[in-house]
Amino acid sequence: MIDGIVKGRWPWVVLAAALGVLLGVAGFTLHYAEGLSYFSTDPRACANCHIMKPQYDGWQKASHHAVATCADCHLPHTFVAKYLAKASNGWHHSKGFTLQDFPEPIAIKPENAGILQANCLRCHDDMVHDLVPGAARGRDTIACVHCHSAVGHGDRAGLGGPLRDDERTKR
Amino acid sequence: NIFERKAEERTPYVRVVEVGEDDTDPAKWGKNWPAQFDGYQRTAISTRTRFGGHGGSEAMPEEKLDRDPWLRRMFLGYAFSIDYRDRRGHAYMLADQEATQRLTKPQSGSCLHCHASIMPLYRKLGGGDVFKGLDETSKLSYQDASKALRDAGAAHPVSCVDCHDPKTMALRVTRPGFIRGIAALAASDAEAPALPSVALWRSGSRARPYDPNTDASRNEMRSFVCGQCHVEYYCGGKMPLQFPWGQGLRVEQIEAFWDATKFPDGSAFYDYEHKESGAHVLKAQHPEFELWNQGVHARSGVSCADCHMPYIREGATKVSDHWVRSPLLNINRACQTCHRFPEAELSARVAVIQQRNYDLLERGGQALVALLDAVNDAKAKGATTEQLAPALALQRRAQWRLDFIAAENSMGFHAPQEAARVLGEAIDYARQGQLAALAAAGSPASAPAQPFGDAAHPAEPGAAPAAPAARKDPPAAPSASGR
Amino acid sequence: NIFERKAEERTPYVRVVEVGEDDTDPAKWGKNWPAQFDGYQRTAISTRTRFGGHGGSEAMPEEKLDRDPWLRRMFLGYAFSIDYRDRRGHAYMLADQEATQRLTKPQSGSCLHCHASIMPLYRKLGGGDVFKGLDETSKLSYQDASKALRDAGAAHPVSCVDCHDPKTMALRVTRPGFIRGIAALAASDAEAPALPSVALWRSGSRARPYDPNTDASRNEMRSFVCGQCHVEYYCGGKMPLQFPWGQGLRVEQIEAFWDATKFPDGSAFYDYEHKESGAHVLKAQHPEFELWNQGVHARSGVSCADCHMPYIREGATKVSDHWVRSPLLNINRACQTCHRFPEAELSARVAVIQQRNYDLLERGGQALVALLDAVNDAKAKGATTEQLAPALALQRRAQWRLDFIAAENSMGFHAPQEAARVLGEAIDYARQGQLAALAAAGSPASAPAQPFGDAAHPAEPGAAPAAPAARKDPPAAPSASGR
Ligand code: HEC
Ligand code: HEC
Ligand code: HEC
Ligand code: HEC
Ligand code: HEC
Ligand code: HEC
Ligand code: HEC
Ligand code: HEC
Ligand code: HEC
Ligand code: HEC
Ligand code: HEC
Ligand code: HEC
Ligand code: HEC
Ligand code: HEC
Ligand SMILES: [Ca+2]
Ligand SMILES: [Ca+2]
Repeated sequence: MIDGIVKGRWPWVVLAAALGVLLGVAGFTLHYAEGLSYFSTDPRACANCHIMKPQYDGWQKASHHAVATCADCHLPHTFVAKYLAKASNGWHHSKGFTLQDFPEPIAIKPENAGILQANCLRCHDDMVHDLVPGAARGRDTIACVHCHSAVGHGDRAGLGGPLRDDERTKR
Repeated sequence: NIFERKAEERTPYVRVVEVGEDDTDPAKWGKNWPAQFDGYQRTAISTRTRFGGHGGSEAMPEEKLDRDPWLRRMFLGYAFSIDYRDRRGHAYMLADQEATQRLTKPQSGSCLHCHASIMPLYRKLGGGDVFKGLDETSKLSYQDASKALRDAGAAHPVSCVDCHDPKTMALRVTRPGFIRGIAALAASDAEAPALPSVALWRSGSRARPYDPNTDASRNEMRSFVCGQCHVEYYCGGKMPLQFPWGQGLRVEQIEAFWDATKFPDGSAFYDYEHKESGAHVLKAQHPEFELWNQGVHARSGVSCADCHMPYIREGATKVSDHWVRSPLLNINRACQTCHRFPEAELSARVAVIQQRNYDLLERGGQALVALLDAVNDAKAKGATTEQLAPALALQRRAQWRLDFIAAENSMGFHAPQEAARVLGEAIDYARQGQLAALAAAGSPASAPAQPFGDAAHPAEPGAAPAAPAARKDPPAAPSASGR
Repeated sequence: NIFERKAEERTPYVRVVEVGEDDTDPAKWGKNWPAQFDGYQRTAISTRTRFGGHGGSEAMPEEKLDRDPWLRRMFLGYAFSIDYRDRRGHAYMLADQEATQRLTKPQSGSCLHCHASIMPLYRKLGGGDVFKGLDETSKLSYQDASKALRDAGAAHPVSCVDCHDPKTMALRVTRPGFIRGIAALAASDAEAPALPSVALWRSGSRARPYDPNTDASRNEMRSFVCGQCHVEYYCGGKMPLQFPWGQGLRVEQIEAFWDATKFPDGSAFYDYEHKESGAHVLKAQHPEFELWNQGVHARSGVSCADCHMPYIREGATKVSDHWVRSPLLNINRACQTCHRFPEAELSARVAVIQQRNYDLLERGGQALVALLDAVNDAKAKGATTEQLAPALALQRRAQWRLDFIAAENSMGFHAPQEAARVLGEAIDYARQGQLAALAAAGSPASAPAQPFGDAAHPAEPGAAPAAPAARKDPPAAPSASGR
């Protein structure tokens, strides 16, 4: 999957990033909501969005908070991919944050799950290098989070979101 | 937009009006907490799911008796056989109670314990002592009690003040029935794995009775406020309202409690005499709290409010959804916050659990009908009351278990395996009763003197694993020995 | 970085010896993978838990028949009534098979499918075609087949090559019985919510049959390797080994499959004639895979290996624990990575689930014994075979369900609610059979012409929620309408 970000998604991501800058509102949002803090790896930067607060709080109580920051787990660590992913996530985040059109509870997207998996391995390769081929990466991987979903945030933290329109309009 | 959202984060709620113990009108509280009041009002919206919410017309919920005719047969001789409908939202609790045809039979004022915001009346009747107040209402007819309530001020369904301390807004329980019942449970030695504060209290001096408002954790309170009403009870006129928890919360523990209960006149307790068979049987009412206690959610500290009042994100703040309703209308908030599975998968899981439970329930209904037919048949053949005694005793046990799961409102979801176990026992007792009736009718069958499951298997699932009766010297704990 | 990883994938292990398809001796593989071999050897260590592992002496596992006498009565007329013990570790599978007194009755060579590392023999007998090879062994007596195995080389219990591709070490299934069975399941339209790759294959062209080794996900393979053996089967001499999955994996679907099965001579399929009653009954064997499929763990993608072969730390790395055993001996690894509750709490949860299941199972055993007594009684009174037919038909259904859960080795844990549902049905059918026998004996009771639950409730829990029979126009999906 990480290969995917580098090769496959090149054009798409660039486009997204470009759009993100062009669209006034998104650009403004990205700036206002400290989207630019993307280029820092300080967790508080992420928590700048109240929407990230549950995950931030969870992370502080979880096993890794002493050893890994948001970026360590959620951003790729090859130079190029890192900034492209930031651009793409930045686009998603500010778009989502502005339009409020994302599904809640927030769930990790496949490409980001791939980044996450790669990051587990980046730190724990020794621990798992004995697993059968494909055990840890590749099409047929078993995600570390199948068993270790709590390492980042403890029990799942997300909120269910606001009332749906069909719920609001009822009376 | 973002400016607002940033702002929201900083401003907590401010009170525009003061509210106190006698403010049973939610509208007044709503001025301070509009979001919660808004949700509260939505409980008047009619919703439905396959087994939950209410079907039927907008006017009145569907008649359960028409849906499952064996229910009417089971209730013959009792008010429930006249009118027994689906529940609906909290907003209706008082209206539906006034409307039920069950009121054509004399009903006691105890009913109001769970259908109105009644604490001021209890204080009035009890001269400040709400327990005394409760006991007083049980002496009044329903009509007189409800009139007294109106005279004492406006009558409202369950309201803010019933679950919240007006000063702090902290959760609290107000209902004397619950406070007595849970204290009796704590005082017993029955297992309560889902209620840590009970274990804690038991480990203490026990100098004063267990008091939920001081001993329970906040998380437990998120279920206790519901346990004030969503429980099995007796509220007829012969004695004050009772929650039967003195021997534990499991179906056979509650049965044992009722079996040991005597009416003030010293006669043995029962809810009604079955019109056809003459058996003295029990009636189970909505034991949501009791069944939930047997499930893995309860053991995991998952409260009623987690699923029925999940948090809604309102911009940057979050509020508990006071639109108390079926979580199936609300899966993303009610379930997905804990279960990382698609909405369709989660509702499929519930559907599977409820379908299995429904199938066993219908099977039990058939078995009970067969028992009643066999009793009628035996009577026609001139069987005496003594001869029929074993059959009627088995009818009481079978009906109690069947009704326990039929009256429980989650169609087994709150504790799927336990509900299935209870239904399995119900079926066994119903069929054993049918056999006993045949024996009474003079068939070669000899009725089991003591039905299986009596002493043989007191079934203490909650308790530490005891050795299965049949197995020889089981190891105390898992062990591994070198060869 | 990526390039290293790619390289790694090509050469995962340094091998000191090459291993191939004919290397059934685990010791040789152990030279390359000492950690896994070490675990594998530990399966010879005797362990016990309350219901799992094996009790009894070091020499032989405890006799199940002595522990639950009604089992012997149920099996009268079948080899299992002679000798039926607790299972134990994989290391014993061949020895225990050779030692069982069941071999005093003629047994077919099919047994070896699951008790030995047998693929080379299948290739030999089938001239390369393992399916043909399997069918050949079914024609041999157990003794001849086992001799052939030894002649073909050393005989070993399940070995590395049975689950691993010697070239890549990737998981694979080798057993023809499983490959045929799972393909038949995929070809059917039975629900299989726990097997995503089956749904995927069905959505395709179906040009070629479903093949686990190419279609299944790796996570599914972590259960399929176990499903090669921990399943219900027929392996008598009358036809080749069969996994009865052609209509689905649930108890009533498998029953329907057997009911529809004919022996080569055209006669209706059955496992044995019950010695007392003469009923033609079925035998259920260890349906772990089938029951697991009905549980919430399976739906959640939790595989057999997750719990029975959890990862274990080996210094700096971790490996799958090849000491396949009860997870209760290993709760911290087997459960706690997913369930963040104390070990004591988790074992208490299992204890509660297993106790409830055990109680219902014993209840069912009593009901079955009562049925058999009633049949004997009716015969003594001279009831004819025709008169007894309904009772015997009900005995077959009751026994099938009772045995299904008794033979399943998790004491209900793999799917608690489903196991309880099955036992509830078993009890109902046993008692209905007792009533039918009384009727045959000339009692006033008229035996239910068509036992309840036949067509009335085909119970399709896995399927989308259909309207409960009795309920009028249920909403298709949860809905909410303004009033
Ligand atoms: C040790 C690794 C790790 C760290 C550090 C970490 N996370 Fe996560 N994150 C995870 C895992 C694991 C998941 C769950 C993924 C899944 O469910 O498949 C997750 C999920 C998420 C999600 C998706 C929503 C959800 O709850 O599943 C968000 C949003 C998120 N993390 C944000 C953050 C933020 C913000 C930080 C820093 C405060 C952070 N993460 C730090 C590992 C980590
Ligand atoms: C501009 C506000 C904002 C900031 C700042 C922010 N997030 Fe998010 N984040 C969101 C929103 C909105 C979503 C939901 C987007 C969606 O699901 O499409 C989200 C979703 C996520 C997800 C899970 C959804 C997915 O796309 O996989 C992860 C992981 C995540 N954020 C991590 C982070 C990390 C790490 C940081 C800091 C480097 C961060 N976020 C900073 C608003 C923000
Ligand atoms: C920035 C490096 C880093 C990343 C990224 C990371 N870890 Fe860790 N992890 C560590 C360190 C350091 C420890 C502590 C190791 C020790 O104490 O031996 C640890 C401990 C653990 C442990 C043992 C403690 C516990 O929490 O149970 C597990 C399991 C684990 N990590 C899994 C994961 C998974 C799964 C991911 C990806 C979702 C991940 N780690 C991502 C560095 C990392
Ligand atoms: C099927 C379940 C499962 C999966 C998938 C899994 N693990 Fe584990 N992991 C475990 C178990 C069980 C242990 C505990 C082993 C022990 O205690 O002996 C463990 C231990 C660990 C540890 C060491 C914890 C400690 O105590 O130091 C790390 C680090 C770790 N896993 C990381 C990973 C990473 C990275 C992945 C993904 C490649 C992964 N795990 C996938 C089950 C799993
Ligand atoms: C883990 C989630 C969960 C918990 C905890 C829970 N419930 Fe439920 N409850 C459900 C589900 C799911 C249903 C089935 C709803 C349906 O069929 O539409 C249900 C049904 C109900 C119903 C009937 C609802 C209707 O719409 O007809 C009532 C009343 C109820 N529960 C009360 C309670 C009480 C009281 C508690 C605590 C003692 C509780 N529940 C705990 C999930 C939960
Ligand atoms: C004062 C008594 C009382 C309290 C306290 C109470 N309930 Fe109820 N509840 C009722 C009554 C009475 C009804 C049925 C109303 C009707 O059918 O008219 C009901 C109905 C419901 C329903 C069905 C709603 C529907 O749409 O079908 C649910 C779900 C429910 N309650 C859950 C809860 C939960 C969760 C709590 C605690 C947070 C709670 N209740 C507290 C008395 C109470
Ligand atoms: C211990 C609390 C409690 C008491 C006492 C109580 N109820 Fe209820 N009642 C409930 C709850 C909770 C519900 C909703 C759940 C359900 O419908 O099963 C309910 C539902 C109802 C309903 C609507 C559903 C139906 O059964 O038709 C009526 C009518 C009703 N009650 C009447 C009465 C009457 C009359 C009495 C007095 C004899 C009474 N209740 C006493 C708690 C109580
Ligand atoms: C049947 C019980 C019940 C009733 C009636 C009730 N509430 Fe609540 N309320 C709860 C529960 C449970 C919570 C969650 C409290 C917690 O988690 O500590 C809550 C929380 C709250 C909170 C705290 C913020 C939040 O949303 O979590 C406020 C404010 C509140 N309720 C106001 C009201 C008002 C105003 C009313 C009347 C319109 C009302 N409540 C009626 C049970 C109830
Ligand atoms: C606050 C957390 C939480 C919420 C909310 C919650 N669950 Fe659960 N659920 C759990 C836990 C914890 C378990 C026990 C197994 C485990 O440890 O994961 C569980 C177990 C289950 C199981 C398997 C056990 C059983 O009883 O069959 C099902 C099915 C399930 N949940 C469905 C639901 C549904 C549907 C909802 C929403 C109506 C829901 N859950 C809401 C935490 C939660
Ligand atoms: C979620 C965990 C879990 C999964 C998944 C699981 N099991 Fe089990 N299994 C258990 C538990 C717990 C027991 C009870 C052990 C005991 O009683 O000692 C058990 C018992 C068994 C036993 C008897 C063990 C003994 O010691 O006697 C066998 C055989 C077995 N399982 C096979 C399987 C197979 C095959 C699968 C997959 C098809 C499977 N299990 C899936 C947890 C699991
Ligand atoms: C080739 C057939 C075969 C395969 C493949 C197989 N088993 Fe077994 N298994 C057996 C037999 C036979 C026994 C009983 C051995 C005995 O009692 O002598 C057994 C016993 C067991 C036991 C009981 C162990 C004990 O200590 O009591 C467990 C647990 C178990 N198997 C789980 C599994 C799991 C999990 C898998 C897959 C990872 C698996 N088996 C694969 C045939 C097999
Ligand atoms: C489809 C796979 C399969 C086939 C075919 C099979 N077994 Fe087994 N056998 C198992 C498994 C799995 C176990 C362990 C679980 C258990 O004991 O229930 C087992 C356990 C046993 C045991 C030890 C426990 C006991 O029952 O006493 C004996 C002996 C045994 N088998 C003999 C045989 C004989 C003889 C045959 C041929 C008639 C046979 N098996 C055919 C899979 C199989
Ligand atoms: C009953 C089936 C079975 C048998 C027999 C078996 N294995 Fe495994 N093995 C597994 C499973 C399941 C895994 C986990 C593979 C995965 O997750 O993809 C595994 C994993 C492995 C791995 C990968 C690293 C790890 O530990 O996860 C190696 C190496 C391995 N086994 C070697 C062996 C050797 C050597 C033997 C013989 C001594 C053997 N296996 C016998 C089922 C089996
Ligand atoms: C790889 C993850 C995983 C492992 C390992 C696992 N579980 Fe679970 N368990 C789950 C999931 C997922 C559920 C379904 C409820 C939910 O979504 O949390 C569940 C549900 C349960 C439930 C409630 C449902 C039921 O069937 O009653 C119990 C009890 C339970 N697990 C016990 C155990 C025990 C004991 C073990 C170890 C023998 C174990 N689990 C191993 C993931 C796991
Ligand atoms: Ca009652
Ligand atoms: Ca069989």
